[in-house]
Amino acid sequence: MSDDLYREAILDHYKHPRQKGHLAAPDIQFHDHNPFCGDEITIELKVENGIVVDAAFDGHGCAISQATASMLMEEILGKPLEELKALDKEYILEMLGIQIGPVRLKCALLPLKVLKAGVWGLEEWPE
Amino acid sequence: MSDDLYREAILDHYKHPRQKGHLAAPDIQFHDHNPFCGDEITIELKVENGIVVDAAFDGHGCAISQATASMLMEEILGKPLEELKALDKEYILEMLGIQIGPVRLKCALLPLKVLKAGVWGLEEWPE
Amino acid sequence: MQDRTELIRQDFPILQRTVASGAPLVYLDNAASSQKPVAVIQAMDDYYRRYNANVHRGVHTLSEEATAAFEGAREKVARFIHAPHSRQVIFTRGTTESINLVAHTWGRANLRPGDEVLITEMEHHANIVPWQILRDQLGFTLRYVPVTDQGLLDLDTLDELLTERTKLFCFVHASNVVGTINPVDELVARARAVGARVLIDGAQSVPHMAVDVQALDADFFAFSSHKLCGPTGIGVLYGKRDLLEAMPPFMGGGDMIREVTMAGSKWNSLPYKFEAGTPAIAEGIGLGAAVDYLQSVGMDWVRAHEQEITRYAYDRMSEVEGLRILGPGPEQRGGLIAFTLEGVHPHDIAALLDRSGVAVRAGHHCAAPLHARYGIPASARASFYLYNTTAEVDVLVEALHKTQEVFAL
Amino acid sequence: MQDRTELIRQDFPILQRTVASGAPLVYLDNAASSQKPVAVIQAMDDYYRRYNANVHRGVHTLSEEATAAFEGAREKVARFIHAPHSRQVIFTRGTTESINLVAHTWGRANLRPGDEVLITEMEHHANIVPWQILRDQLGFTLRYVPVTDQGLLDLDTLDELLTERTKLFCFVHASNVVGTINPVDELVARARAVGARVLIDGAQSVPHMAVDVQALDADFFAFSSHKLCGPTGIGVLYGKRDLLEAMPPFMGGGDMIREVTMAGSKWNSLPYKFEAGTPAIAEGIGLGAAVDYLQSVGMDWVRAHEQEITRYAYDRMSEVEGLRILGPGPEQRGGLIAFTLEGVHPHDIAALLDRSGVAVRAGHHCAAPLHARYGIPASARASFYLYNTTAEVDVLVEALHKTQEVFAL
Ligand SMILES: Cc1ncc(COP(=O)(O)O)c(C=O)c1O
Ligand SMILES: Cc1ncc(COP(=O)(O)O)c(C=O)c1O
Repeated sequence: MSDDLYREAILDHYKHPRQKGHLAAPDIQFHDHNPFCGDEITIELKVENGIVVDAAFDGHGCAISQATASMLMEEILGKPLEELKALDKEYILEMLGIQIGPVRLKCALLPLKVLKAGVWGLEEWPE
Repeated sequence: MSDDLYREAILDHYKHPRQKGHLAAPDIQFHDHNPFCGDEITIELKVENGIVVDAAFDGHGCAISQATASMLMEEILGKPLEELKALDKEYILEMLGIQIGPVRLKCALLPLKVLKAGVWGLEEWPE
Repeated sequence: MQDRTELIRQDFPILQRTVASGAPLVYLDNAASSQKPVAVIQAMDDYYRRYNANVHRGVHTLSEEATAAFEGAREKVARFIHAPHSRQVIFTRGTTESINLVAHTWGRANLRPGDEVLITEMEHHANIVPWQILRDQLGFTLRYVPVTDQGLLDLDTLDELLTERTKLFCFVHASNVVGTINPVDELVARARAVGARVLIDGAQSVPHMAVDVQALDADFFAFSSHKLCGPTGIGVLYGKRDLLEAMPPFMGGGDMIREVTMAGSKWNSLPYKFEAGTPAIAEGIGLGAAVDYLQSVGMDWVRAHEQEITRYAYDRMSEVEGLRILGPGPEQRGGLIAFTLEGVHPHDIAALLDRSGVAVRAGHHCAAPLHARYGIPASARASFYLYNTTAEVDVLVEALHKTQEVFAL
Repeated sequence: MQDRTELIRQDFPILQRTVASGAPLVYLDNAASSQKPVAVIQAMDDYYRRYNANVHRGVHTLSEEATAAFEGAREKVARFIHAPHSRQVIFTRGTTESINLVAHTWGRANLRPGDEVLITEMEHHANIVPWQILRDQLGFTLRYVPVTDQGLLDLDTLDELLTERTKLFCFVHASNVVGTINPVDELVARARAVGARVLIDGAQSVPHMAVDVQALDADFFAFSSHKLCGPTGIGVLYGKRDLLEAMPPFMGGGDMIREVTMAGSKWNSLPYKFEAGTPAIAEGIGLGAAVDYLQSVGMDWVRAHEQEITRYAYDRMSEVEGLRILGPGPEQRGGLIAFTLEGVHPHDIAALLDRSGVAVRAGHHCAAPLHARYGIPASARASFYLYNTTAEVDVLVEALHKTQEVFAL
């Protein structure tokens, strides 16, 4: 694992976010924010037969939260909802390929929290 | 000054308190206690023409508070009330002839607090 | 066992000192506050010298390090008391603030006229006064479980005192005066039977024995760091998660909020909802080190050691003429002995023991109602900890004899 | 001046360290928490190694020594802020608890529906949320003085906002975001004219300039130790004596009582009425040492030094393209500069500056309404103290340029 938070792949996703915007008629939509830094993420999913067929995110915040959201959208396309329910911190860290301290970890995990709260149909993802 | 809290004169006053008890018809009577240790002192004065003609104390507590009350009663007999109003910490320390740390000082000053509250006619002696 | 104690004593720098009279320190005032091992002092020193910074909101190296250490300490404490999750460990200033927090939040939200809060006659003021203040504001009824002559809770009265009206039952785990270790299992079962919540004051238990808040089934459990080898300025409130989640916040400010607008605010998740403002960071880290230290010694060893000292002290002190021990025999008590000595006020006992280097406490030990129950204004108290020895008990007893000589007529 | 600073830097062990990247630490996060000089660390170490004991109620040597040191610290603090008497110095955990104490006691006793509490749009959450919570409980009205584009209080609105209905006016002495030093004299005079009480949040003023609470004529004044070279876990509420005397207590427990019976309790005198339970003893002693340290340097020197650094930083940072400074020019501000950088989120700024060893804070700095006012979710903030140098400002500016390079498209 790299210890460079700002390795090129992350900056690239931040500067050129994939799947950013909104879906026409999402089946699942969820929004949350990180109270410590004001990062905001909205995630929308289009689901057919339990499979994610389209995904989009919107929001603003630091490079870590926004790049993570962008990467995550690419990752989940075509995946069954059930599989998303099991995604965890390790999955995100692996995806990012970086080591993160406790404070910035919140930024990296925000998109996952939003995704899981949406997929599980919860009001808020319990920390 | 001695640093022996329990020098003989103090133990003597504690074991053989002077002026302990109650007056028949006191002109001034006041009671207070030390919340930190439960020491209690009541002081009663008989006053004629502004002069203390009789004095008594009652109470219970440690050797320091009780011996100080006993000594103080002897000291004030025959003194004008006005003079009592001005008595202070230094006066008590001189009378006791000992050095006292901040915690036990409260014990030594309790009789003075009671006396002054009574003489000034206050509800409580402001610390 | 004494060999082990000798090693332990080397961890506590203060035990090398002498007092004003030149006598070596014999510290028997542990129930008021314990001494600190080097590991604890060092942990805080290290924080201030190497990575001091405000926690949670910082992105820079120091703040990341401080946050990791502070939150790591919370996890250590959670493991130490067997809390299901570190989020249920709320840092406060001490037992007193922990209990006041419950009164201000759970109490204010749940208690109304007609309700009853049951406490006991052996409580520390910290577990009496907050309920009196709240009662005067909300109009519920406050009742007390009486204490027997032997210093035990009078359980026969529970049938009458613990009823459907009882919403909360608060009691001390181990008394700081009579030493009694209360039968928590039975008390909690009785409370459950009428649907009352239970708050346990663990100020004198957590430092001295293994405590498992889940096994005790406590709804709330409070204790202080400074009595368990940790620093001043920090303590803990543990609570069941559903209760904590449902409670309104206590103080308002930074860190406890999720969102603030001029119109209003939303609360942060546990434990932060109850930790407004910059927390006691160095103190949290110090408490973590204290818990590590105690665990390295082993709480069962601590308890066994104190039992040995206490039994020995009980026997030797009983031989002193005119000395009266408050509370039950050594089997039912924690490591402390409060007593009176005929003809000598407790303050004078403490002052004269101090000449021999022996530090004991004198007063009502913040348990005035219990002293009133026994018809005495004050008592003296010797309280032991893992570093005390039977030889120190001998110094105490010797000094008690000297005290009597000074006061002999 | 830089010579003096070099000497001062030697008092702060942490300033010798490097961060993860290997770069020497450039600590510019002082508004969040300051570093501590050896004298402060040593004072607490010494307490724990030599005379640790619970205060007030103890008769033995250690407790007498601890009590003398702890109460001595209270007197030092009283002199430092020019309080008439040390009894008006109440120890709390920090600014946040100080303000909550006033809300829970004075507020609950004095505020009713129809009354108004006036605060400002530039307050820290610590001076917003307690009033929102209390408003929701008591039903008074909470109003805000708006802030101008330049980061000043819009005094023109006071005619309308400050009226006979206003019972309390709370404002920050020096802002922790825009840096503005508010015109206390004028604000207090305006409050007096309508009979309102005044609470001043001095968290960012006391550490950085000479403060005289009597000259300011504050009714209540709050600040934290950890921002003024002192330890975490302690802070101060100063109040006018008649107000404090008349207020009901905040928390209940040991030390704050004069008498406890099962029927009810009577309160102790000031300051103890507001200090329930074992206080933060080591922390009080550490705060006393911090105040001694700052006084030995001289608060006027500290202020002048920070003004020099701030002016220099303001000029150099203004040269950075896309950098926007929040708040007024350097003349009207304390020693901090919050800013945004086009195209780079404040968290990323802080993380990238950290690589160069520069510690700054990023976020809303617990002043979300103020950030909302400026239409930004967050900012980065460099804040200076007596040990910072213009050379460190150069490192900051250099690192800002590097940050822009990383984020360049
Ligand atoms: C202006 C201001 N008020 C209040 C506070 C809160 O102080 P504390 O977190 O020490 O309680 C701070 C610091 O964070 C501050 O800058
Ligand atoms: C049984 C008990 N409860 C509560 C307390 C209060 O603890 P603190 O003063 O640390 O808040 C103490 C200690 O004084 C105690 O012994």
